[in-house]
Order: sequence, then structure tokens, then C-alpha cells
Amino acid sequence: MTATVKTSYGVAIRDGFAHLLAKHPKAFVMGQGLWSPWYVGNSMTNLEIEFGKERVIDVPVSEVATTGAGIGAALSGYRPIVVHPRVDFMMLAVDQIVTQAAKWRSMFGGDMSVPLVIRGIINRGGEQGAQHSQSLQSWFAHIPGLHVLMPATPRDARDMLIAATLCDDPVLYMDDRWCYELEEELPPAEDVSINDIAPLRRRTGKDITLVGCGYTTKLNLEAAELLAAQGIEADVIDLRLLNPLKPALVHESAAKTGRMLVVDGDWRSCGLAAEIIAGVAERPELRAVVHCARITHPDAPAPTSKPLEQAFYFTAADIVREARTLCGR
Amino acid sequence: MTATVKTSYGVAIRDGFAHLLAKHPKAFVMGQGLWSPWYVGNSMTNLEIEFGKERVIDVPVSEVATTGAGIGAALSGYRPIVVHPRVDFMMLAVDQIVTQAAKWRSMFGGDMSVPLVIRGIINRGGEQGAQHSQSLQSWFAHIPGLHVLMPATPRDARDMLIAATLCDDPVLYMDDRWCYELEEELPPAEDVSINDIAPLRRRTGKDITLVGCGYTTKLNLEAAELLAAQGIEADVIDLRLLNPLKPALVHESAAKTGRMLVVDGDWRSCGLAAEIIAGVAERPELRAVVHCARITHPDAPAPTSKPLEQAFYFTAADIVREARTLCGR
Amino acid sequence: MNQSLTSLADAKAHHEPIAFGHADPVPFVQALHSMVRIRRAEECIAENVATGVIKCPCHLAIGQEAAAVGVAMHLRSTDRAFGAHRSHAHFLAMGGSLDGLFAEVLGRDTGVSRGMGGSMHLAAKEVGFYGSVPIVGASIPIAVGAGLAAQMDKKGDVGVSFFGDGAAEEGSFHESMNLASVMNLPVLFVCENNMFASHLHISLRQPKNVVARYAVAHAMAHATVDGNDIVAVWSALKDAAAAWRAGTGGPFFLEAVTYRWLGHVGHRDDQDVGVARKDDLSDWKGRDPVRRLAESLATVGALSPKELAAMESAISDEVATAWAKALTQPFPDPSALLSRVWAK
Amino acid sequence: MNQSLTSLADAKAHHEPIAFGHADPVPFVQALHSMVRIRRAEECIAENVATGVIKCPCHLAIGQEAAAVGVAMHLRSTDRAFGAHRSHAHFLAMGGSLDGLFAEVLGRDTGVSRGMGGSMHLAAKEVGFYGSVPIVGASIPIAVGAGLAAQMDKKGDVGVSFFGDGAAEEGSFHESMNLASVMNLPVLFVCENNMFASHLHISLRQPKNVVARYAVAHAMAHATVDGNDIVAVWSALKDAAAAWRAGTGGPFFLEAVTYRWLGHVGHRDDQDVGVARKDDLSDWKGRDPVRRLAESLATVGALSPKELAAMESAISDEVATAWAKALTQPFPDPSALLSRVWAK
Ligand SMILES: Cc1ncc(C[n+]2csc(CCOP(=O)(O)OP(=O)(O)O)c2C)c(N)n1
Ligand SMILES: Cc1ncc(C[n+]2csc(CCOP(=O)(O)OP(=O)(O)O)c2C)c(N)n1
Ligand SMILES: [Mg+2]
Ligand SMILES: [Mg+2]
Repeated sequence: MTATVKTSYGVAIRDGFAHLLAKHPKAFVMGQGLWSPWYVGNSMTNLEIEFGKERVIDVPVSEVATTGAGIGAALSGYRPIVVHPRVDFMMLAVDQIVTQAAKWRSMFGGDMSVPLVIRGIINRGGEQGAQHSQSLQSWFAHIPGLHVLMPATPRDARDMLIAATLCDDPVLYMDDRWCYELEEELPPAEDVSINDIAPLRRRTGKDITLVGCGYTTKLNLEAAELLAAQGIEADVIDLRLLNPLKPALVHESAAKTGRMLVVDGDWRSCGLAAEIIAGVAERPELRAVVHCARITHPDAPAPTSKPLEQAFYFTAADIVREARTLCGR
Repeated sequence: MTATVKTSYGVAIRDGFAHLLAKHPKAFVMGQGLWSPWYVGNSMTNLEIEFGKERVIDVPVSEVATTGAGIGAALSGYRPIVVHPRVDFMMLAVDQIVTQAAKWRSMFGGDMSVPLVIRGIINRGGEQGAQHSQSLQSWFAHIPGLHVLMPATPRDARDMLIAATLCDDPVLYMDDRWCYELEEELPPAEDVSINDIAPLRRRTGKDITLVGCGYTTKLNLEAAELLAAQGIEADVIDLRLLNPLKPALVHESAAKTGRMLVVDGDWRSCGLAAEIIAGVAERPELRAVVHCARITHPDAPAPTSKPLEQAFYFTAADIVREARTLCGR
Repeated sequence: MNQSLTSLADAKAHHEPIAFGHADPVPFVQALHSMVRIRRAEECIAENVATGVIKCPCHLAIGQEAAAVGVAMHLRSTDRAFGAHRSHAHFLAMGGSLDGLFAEVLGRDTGVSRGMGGSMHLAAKEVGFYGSVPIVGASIPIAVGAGLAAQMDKKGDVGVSFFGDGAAEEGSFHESMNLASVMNLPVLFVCENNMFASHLHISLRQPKNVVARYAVAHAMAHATVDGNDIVAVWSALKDAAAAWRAGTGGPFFLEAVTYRWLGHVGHRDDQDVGVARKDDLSDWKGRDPVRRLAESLATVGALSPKELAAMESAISDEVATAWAKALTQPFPDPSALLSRVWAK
Repeated sequence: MNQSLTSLADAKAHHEPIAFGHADPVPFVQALHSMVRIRRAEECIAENVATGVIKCPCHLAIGQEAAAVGVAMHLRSTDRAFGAHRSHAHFLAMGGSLDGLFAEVLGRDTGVSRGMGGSMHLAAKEVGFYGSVPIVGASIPIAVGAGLAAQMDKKGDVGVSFFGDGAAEEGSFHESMNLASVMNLPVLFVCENNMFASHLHISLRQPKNVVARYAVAHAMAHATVDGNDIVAVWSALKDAAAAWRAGTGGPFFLEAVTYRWLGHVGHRDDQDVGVARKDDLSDWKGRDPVRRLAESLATVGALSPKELAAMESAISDEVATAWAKALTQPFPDPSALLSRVWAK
């Protein structure tokens, strides 16, 4: 009898890097903090020792140059993964991500590939405040030409990093520090294609559809257990790929349950949650039968003080409450 | 009998600047191209001659520094208007706009004011291509702490600039070069409060609600005329203030007509059009009665070649077609 | 210019007491008080980070006090200064409230940012400290805007930006330097070059270790000094400050070479230290800006050992009292989350 | 270093023919061909902008041809170069297709970017030109990434960035210079300093007019030359190019001082010109890089007047033929809008 070995989300990311660096000679990583013992949690520990500082490159405090250099290396046949330890820092490089990388193929006629991964870590809470807590997946999911992936499980954390790196287009890969302790038993790492990544039903239920991605999938699953204890069975849909959206499974589920609660750890207005609801509402056959609601952050910058953080960040209990309202109970 | 004097949208913007610079000693303007005879259309002609180069400041090609300097001057009691001749250039300063200006008040406890206006000009078409055609109002309307205004008429172009500048919070003011030739008779300029800016019904109709802002309001009004000729009377709602949204009038209109077509000159996914539809869909009493659809740009970067531009930019005819479908005709 | 810091970067150099030269020692007694007070306050914060009483990330500047205080000696409350992630010292040196700082790192409603910002977002407009923010380089252009406002105001004020050597790698730094230079704005750029950006030594981030070489490129007056010698810091700014007050001053770049004793963030000195750090730390402690100034004041007879002891114990009392008081402060009401976003 | 361009900025200086010095004149016959071809092509574009046949914004580099061609003489197809908004000359100098350029500015499906990009988005991977983009400064870090790839490839290639004096005001420029310098990457930074960014003279945008002062700050080898003297441009790069090919080269910054004859955008020479422009233009035409090279080649007997005339007429024919052909090319199918966004 062998003991089950579980891998955490953080370590699974590291496994993804290790797979890529071992199997794919053109893959390399650059970003701030890569030679630090603590910068990016346990998600990159000792990679520079295992694979060399030429392939795991720590860089100056220069988000624009680092991101742009990733584009240039990608155009030169490499498969760079540019790491931004916080989405907030990545924002300095918005032009490179949105106006350069995402548009390069189209602008030059369709044949120039930018196989670049941008890893933007969502790292919030802990009284870090307004400038260290943004996720903004809604922004990037708005941009044609940019794939956006948000892993919710250790398996996805690893495999989506691999898929992102093997993709011939730029991919924004957003992992969430609040998921790092999740654990799962993993099969050996293999190459994965981004074409195979689509929304997944993580739990089956007939009464309500809970839609989320990344950390909110974790919350939705917790909420689903609490709801089950109250006799409400939730279908939990994990979006996984935010851009380009593949809404079919969401629609199928919503048609089945007649109630859809979209939970997103970003702001409300013009956000991902609005998109999911609009996608249902603009389809007459769905609109007729699906009640919709959304949970997002309140319309405020993230605060620091603990009681305000508690008011800012929703929990499974909030999802349960909103789900019950939607179910009329 | 005096002849009617009409003012164009471009000149109305200039009138707004002239009013502010004449009446408000703390107002000043900085940005690229302000001393150029052509950079920003006819919207700032000779302002530097009339009000001096100390108050109408042309700057180096440095979007971050210019925007940040606006914040610093605003914190110091001035009312700067920072001009970015294209939204695409403004994107380089996203950190300053979103992570600094929009959050400064909240981060420091509520009492620090940043009365800054960012003027981001939407300047597209004309085979300028992917990097000179973005508008991205959906991005900025997503950010708590940042007002977003989009004028659709000469009157609004002038008055919203004034309101933005007199506002004690940062305001993104987005005018559209495609509106510059619109003309209107204007009363004399006066001080305006941003609190008085809310969505406006620009045309009354019972059959369908057309929602837009800025240039799409112009298109919606054109489409409404064409629809009227076909026996469909459209209610045309001009959003004007995109953040924070005030959706009441949209909802009132949609409840009345039972059909809502949202038209937005930005991309679809996680966009403004999705927000407007979600706002209806999440209200059970509206969801039950309102059919929804949206028109946005296709999911592609803006092209240059004329036939592709024609495929990219929708027209009043597209609105008419979609509106008829929604009305079942 | 010399593109190497030479002995200024040498942990074993400059341990001797500070030379007053032509400077009057008397004002430096008050400066010492400010430095000791900053150190005790940060030590108090460090202890409470260690025990988990403070939860927000705290970047401490223990070992770097002379730069903050030496600069602040030239500033007045109508100036407008901006800091970064490591700005407790700047805030206190300029006269920000100790009670307000402590309450803020504890997330209390009476904190200087009313519990919205924590350690990384401090402000005290009444003393001219207009805000510190942790996005590296982000407040540099904002300080330039304050300089532009000062130029328009014509009252002899100056915009001030405190930042680190790492910030010089951000584009915002260069754009700001150029704008201040070409517009000849009264802006003081204070770069505390502690040779590290979090774990990474400057030699791994920049080709040379003198940050002031960028001032040369941007055609800006500048000085590079021992940042642990408060008289050197103070002296370097004398002429520039006189020019600002006379309404004729342009931008000035001050590089204060120094070293932080603790980790990048938090209370430990053996963590996230990066290359070449561990060996250096004890030597750098020999260049302690506080001890050196105290010894110098004693030598010239401006502060007796007894007076020093009295100063230190008064400060310890003040800090202990302030901390105890902070712990009693109320948290903000949850409604504060939404009520502080927009102007009333 | 000298922080002023002195005579290099003087419109009345450097009108004399080019001195070959130790350089072999023969390769410059081909260079002259390239320069004349670029000029004729841009003149053709200017005419068709004037008549409205070309609708996309075109930024022409007439008067600046020597920089593009002098640099390209050192490049090979495995290098990777990037341009900006004014890059017809870079594209053609490196061997990009004239047919493809003309078709592109007309928005045709056979254009080098298949009608998706127009004048401001040109690429020709097969000759090492990897793309030009009009966001000022945006392609500089991308070229650094190409240099990083070249360093990893160990084949002696180089990443190349073409940009203007205005781009040196963008943060991206400085971040890129620092990264290339600290990593010692094979990157060639080519700054065509034409002293204007659209309407604004460099004196209103930067405190000094020598852009290479930033190379000093970033500790990078550099040269500032008369950008209208192709031998000077070429010579300045000889050693750096040899080092790249040997796999030992790091970054190099070349500043080519030059002047554009037309407006910032479009075909007119009396538009959007800004301060001090009008007076200078006729003098600057006296520093014509094409005429000066032609005269020099004639003087040393490398190209007779007859040969020159033959060259010019062959080029005129080629350009006319290419233009006529471009006008017959098909437009892209509307489906191309969506089918070219993602990899197949
Ligand atoms: C834009 C941005 N990038 C990265 C970070 C992460 N970060 C926080 S502090 C720091 C190092 C800054 O070094 P320096 O400017 O020298 O200041 P010091 O910490 O030495 O005082 C970094 C990289 C950040 N906060 N913001
Ligand atoms: C980020 C950005 N800001 C502003 C502009 C507008 N713009 C286009 S070209 C230009 C001037 C660039 O000057 P320079 O780099 O010297 O190149 P030149 O035109 O002289 O060749 C400006 C400001 C832009 N395209 N991108
Ligand atoms: Mg430092
Ligand atoms: Mg130029």
C-alpha cells in the first residue's frame, strides 16, 4: 500500500515550470524575485539552482522592459514566461501586454507568433491594501488576441502553465496566492494544449449554477457543500479560460437549474460577472428561464484594516446567502 | 433677426477650456501636442496664445511623468487637465490613473482630493490600425474612484469638461474625434457640477431602447430616424456618465419598451454593453420583460485596410438591422 | 563623474564619528532626537510585527535614519513630499504624528490614513507629507507635479520625492527626472541607495552602483554622500534649499548611500537579504548613523552622555505611551469602505 | 562627454561630400542604390498621400536615409530588428520587399502585413525585420528581448532597435537600456536624432540635445555621428559588429544626428513643423545624405555621373513598376478581420 502523495497548488506551479524547463529547451522564465527564497511563495523554489540562472532570470525593477523583452524573445523563437509577482506591478506593462503582444499577430497579417506567457500573481488580503490587491481579470478578458487562464486547482495550476507556454499566442496566466494551500493528487506532468482547456463542471447539482474562476471556484465549492446541507444542490462551473470565453457549459447548466449566481473576485461594473450574465440575458431561450445574480467586490479600493478587509472580501457564507435568495429560500 | 450661431463639438471643447482658464485660476492644461496647430483637432486652437504657455503646457513624450505630475499638482491645490491625444498613449499611464489617482482618496482615509482631469481622446479609423484606435471605456468604468465621462454632443463636450475640472475627484473625460463635426447652438458657458450629470433621454420612443455613449449616441440617433421611417420608435438613452453608473433611466426606458439594444464602440467581452445588460438581467422585474442585445466591435484588433475597417466599425445601418431583429421585424 | 561609489559602498569604511566642519552642531541635537525617535518607533513596530500584533506589511528603515532626518531639516510644512513603501522615517522626520502612525499600522480609525492604508500608505498634509505608496517609482512623477505647483505658486516651496535605488530602474523615474529638468522645477529627488531592491544587490540590477550618474544624464545638479552621515546629507542640500526659498531653485538629486539593517519587509535581519548581505550587516552596523552622530555631539560638547541618556529614556517613554494608546483606538466602521471613495 | 551636439546640430555645417577615410568606397555604391531607392519610394508614397490614394498615416524619413542604410550594411537576415512609426527606410534598407510595402500602405492583401497594419506596421522576418510599431518607445524593450534570444542562441546575432530622439523621453527606453546593459546583451540601439518629436524641438523636451548622454549613464558603449554621413554611421559600428559576430559583443548605442525634410506625418514640408523648423529646412537640404554620398563616390571614381544616372533611372522604373503593380493587388477578404487574431 503506497501512501497518497498530494501536491499543493503552489508546488504544482513549480512542477509545471520544472516540466517545461526540462522538456522544452526554448522555455525560460524571467521576472522579479525569481532568485529569492520567498518572493513568489513556494511556486518557484530553487528553480534557478535546478535549471540555471540563464533560464530562470531575476531582473531589475523594470516591468516594461521585462515584459517587452519577453515579447522579443518570443518573436525570436523562445517560449518565455514573464513573472509579475503581483498583478498591480504588471499594470505598469499594460501597453506591452495589450497593445503589443496581444495585437502583434493580427497587426502583421496573422503569421507572426508571440508565444509569450505573462504570469500575473493575484496576491491580496493580509492588510496589503489598495495597491497590492488588484486582480483585474475582467480587463484582460476584454482584449482580443490575449488568452486569459485562471487555475482553480493544483492540477490546473500546473497544466495550464504548461498549456500557456506551449500556446503560440500570448497567454495571461493568473494564479492566486489564496489557492496555494489547496492539495490534490496529481498524475505525472505532460504536455497540454490550450485548445483542450474549457470550462469544467466541478460539482453537479440541479438547483442553482454557481459560476467562478480561480479562487472563487474554491469558494463556490465550499458554498455548495453548505448549500447541500440546506437541501440546495449547486452545479459548480469553473470557467478556467476567461478569454476567449467558451460559455456553452455555463449556458447548459443555467438552462438546467434556472438560477445562475456568478461570483468574481474583481470589481462589478463592466466585469467578468457582467459578461457571464449578459451572455445568458442576450439569448432569448435562456433569458426566459434563468434568474441571475452576481457577487463581486464592493465598489472601493481594497482597504487594509481587518474589519474593512472582512467587508471587502466575500466568503462562502456570502455566496450561500445570495444563492438562497436566488432560490427564494 | 440674428443668425443662429452653431458651435461644433471640437470648438465646444475649446470653449470649455477657455471658460476654465478664464474663470478658474487654478485650472491649467498639460499634454503632448498642445502647442501644435493640428495635434488635437480644433479642440485647443491657440489656447497657449490666449492663456500663456505656463497654463497650457506642451510636454515631452512621457505619459507616465505627465500624468503623475497632474496628480501631484492636483494634490497641491491645482485643477490640472492632462491631455492624451489618443487613448492608446494614455495606456502607458494606467498605473498613475488607476492605481494612484483613482485610489488616493480612499487609501489615505478619505480626505485627500485629487481634482485631476485626464482627457483621453478617442481617435480611430482612417486606417490608423490597432495601436491608434482603442477606446477602452469599459476598462476605466470598471475602476472605483474614477469618474468616466463621454460627451455625445457639443454642449456636453463643453460642459462635461467644465464639470470634470470642477470635480474634487479624478475624472476621465473621453471625447471622440468622430464627433468633432457635430454642431449645436450653445448657451454661454457656466460652471457645471458633475453631480448633475446623469443619463439623458435624447429621443423618445415606445418600441425599443437604444443605449449608447459618445459617438454611439450619434449613431443611435441616426438609427432611430431610420427606424422611425420603418414604423419603429426608439427611445435613445445617452449614458454620459459611465462611472459610477446611474442606470435608473435605462431601466425605466427598458421597462417601457421591453427591448434594449446596447451599442458600444469597444470590445464585447467584459465590456460596457455587458454591464448594461447585466444590470437589467439581475433585476427580476426587468428580466421578465426586457429582450436584450448588444452591438460592439468584433473580437479583433482594429485593422487598417479599408474593407476591413468597414467590417470593424458598425454603422447606423447595423443598429437598424439589429433593432429590427430584436423587434421581431 | 565617478561611476563607482568606492568607499561609500564599503561596509568597513566610514565608521568614525561625523565631522561638523563649518556646520553648527546645535541643530543636530534635535536631529539626533528625531533619529532616535524614528529608530525606537520602528523597533516597536518590528516587535509587534514579530508577535503578529501588526498584520500589514511593514518595510523598516532601521539604519537609514540620517537620510530622512537630514533632508527634513531643510523642509517646511508648505513643501510637499512623497514617499514609497519604506517611509515611516520620512513621515516621522517631517513631523508626522507618532500616534497616527501607530494607529495606522494597527488599522485603526484614528490612523493617519484612517485604517485604509497601513504602513505603506502614510500621509500628513499638515507637515507637508503628501503620501507614500508602495508601487515602486509611482510617487516620483507625483512629486514632480508638486514641484510644478510650487513653481506656479511662486512661494519658494519644493516638491520632494523619497525613493530607493531600485526605483531608478523604473521608467517613471527617468521620465520624471527629464520633466523636472527641462521645466527647471523645484523638485528634490532623494535616492536612498541602500544597494538592495528586496533580495537583489544593485550589481545584479544596474551596470554601475552610483545612481547619481542619471542626474548627470538628465543635466541635474546632484550630490552623492554618505547617507549615514547626517551632516553630509544636510550640507549637500544647503545651497539648493536656499535657492528654492529664494524662488530661483531648480531640481536637485541627492543620493544618500546607506544600508538597511532588517530584511526587505518585516522584522527579521536574516531574511530575504540576497547576495552579499549576511557578511556585511555587522560591519554596516558599525556605520550606525545614530551612534556616529551621538558620539560627535558628545565630542564637541553639544550633548553630554547624561543628556543623551535622558533623551533616550524620554523617547522610549513617548514610544511606549504612544503604542499603548494606539492599541486602544477604535477600528473603522465597515461603512468606511464605501464612504471614503468619492468626495462628499 | 560633450553634452552638446555643437556643429552636428547646425543646419549650415557638414554640407561637404563624405570622406571615406580608411573605408573601401565600393560597398557604398550599393548603399547609394539603397538610399536612392528609399528616397524614390518615399517620394512615390508622398505623392499618393497628397492625392489621397494612400489613406493610412505615413511618416516619411526623406532626408534620413543614411542612418537606416549605414546600419543595415552591418546587419544580416538572422539578426532581429524593430522599428517605429517612421520605418519605411529601415524596412527597405534591410531588404524588405518594395512590392510588399506599397501594397501594405494601400491596404492590400499582398502587403507585408496583409493590409492589417499599413505604413506604421511593417515586418519582413525573412530579412530580419521583425516589426515596426507606432507606440513611441514600445519596440525598444522588444528588441532587447531579441538580443536576449541572440545571447541564448550563441550564433552571433544582434537585436536592433530603431527609434527617435522623442522615444528617449519614454520610460521604456531607459528600462531597456538598463536591462541590456546589466545583462550585457547584444543589442544595437539606433537613435535617429532629428531634433524633433512631431512639432516640438528637442530643446523644449530635454535639457541637452545629445541623446547619447543616456548611454553614458547606462554604462553603454556609444557613438554620436553625423547621421547624414553614411560612412560615419557605418564606421561607428564596425567594432561593435565584429564583436557581435564573434559572440562577445554587448549593447551599443548609436546616435545618428539627422533631420527630416517633410512634416511629422504626411507629404507636406510646411506643416506641423514647430519651433525653428522653417528657417532650417533649406539649409538642411544642403546636408543631403544622398547627394553627399553620390558626390563622394564620383570624386573617388567609384561611380561616374553616367552610372549614377543609370542607377537613378533604373530605380525610378522599379518604383513606378512596383507602384503600378501594388494598385492592382486585391484587398483582404472581410473574413481576415477575425481569422488573423489567433494562431491556427
Ligand atoms: C512597480 C513595482 N514593482 C515591484 C514591486 C515590488 N517591490 C517592492 S519594494 C521593491 C524594492 C525596491 O527597492 P528600492 O527602490 O531600492 O527601495 P528599498 O526597498 O531598498 O528601500 C520591490 C521590487 C513594487 N512594489 N512595485
Ligand atoms: C506612446 C506614444 N506617445 C505619443 C505618440 C505620438 N507620437 C507619434 S510620433 C511622435 C514623435 C516621436 O518623435 P521621435 O521619437 O523623435 O521620432 P521621429 O518622429 O522624429 O522620427 C509622437 C509624440 C505615440 N505614437 N506614442
Ligand atoms: Mg534599495
Ligand atoms: Mg525625432
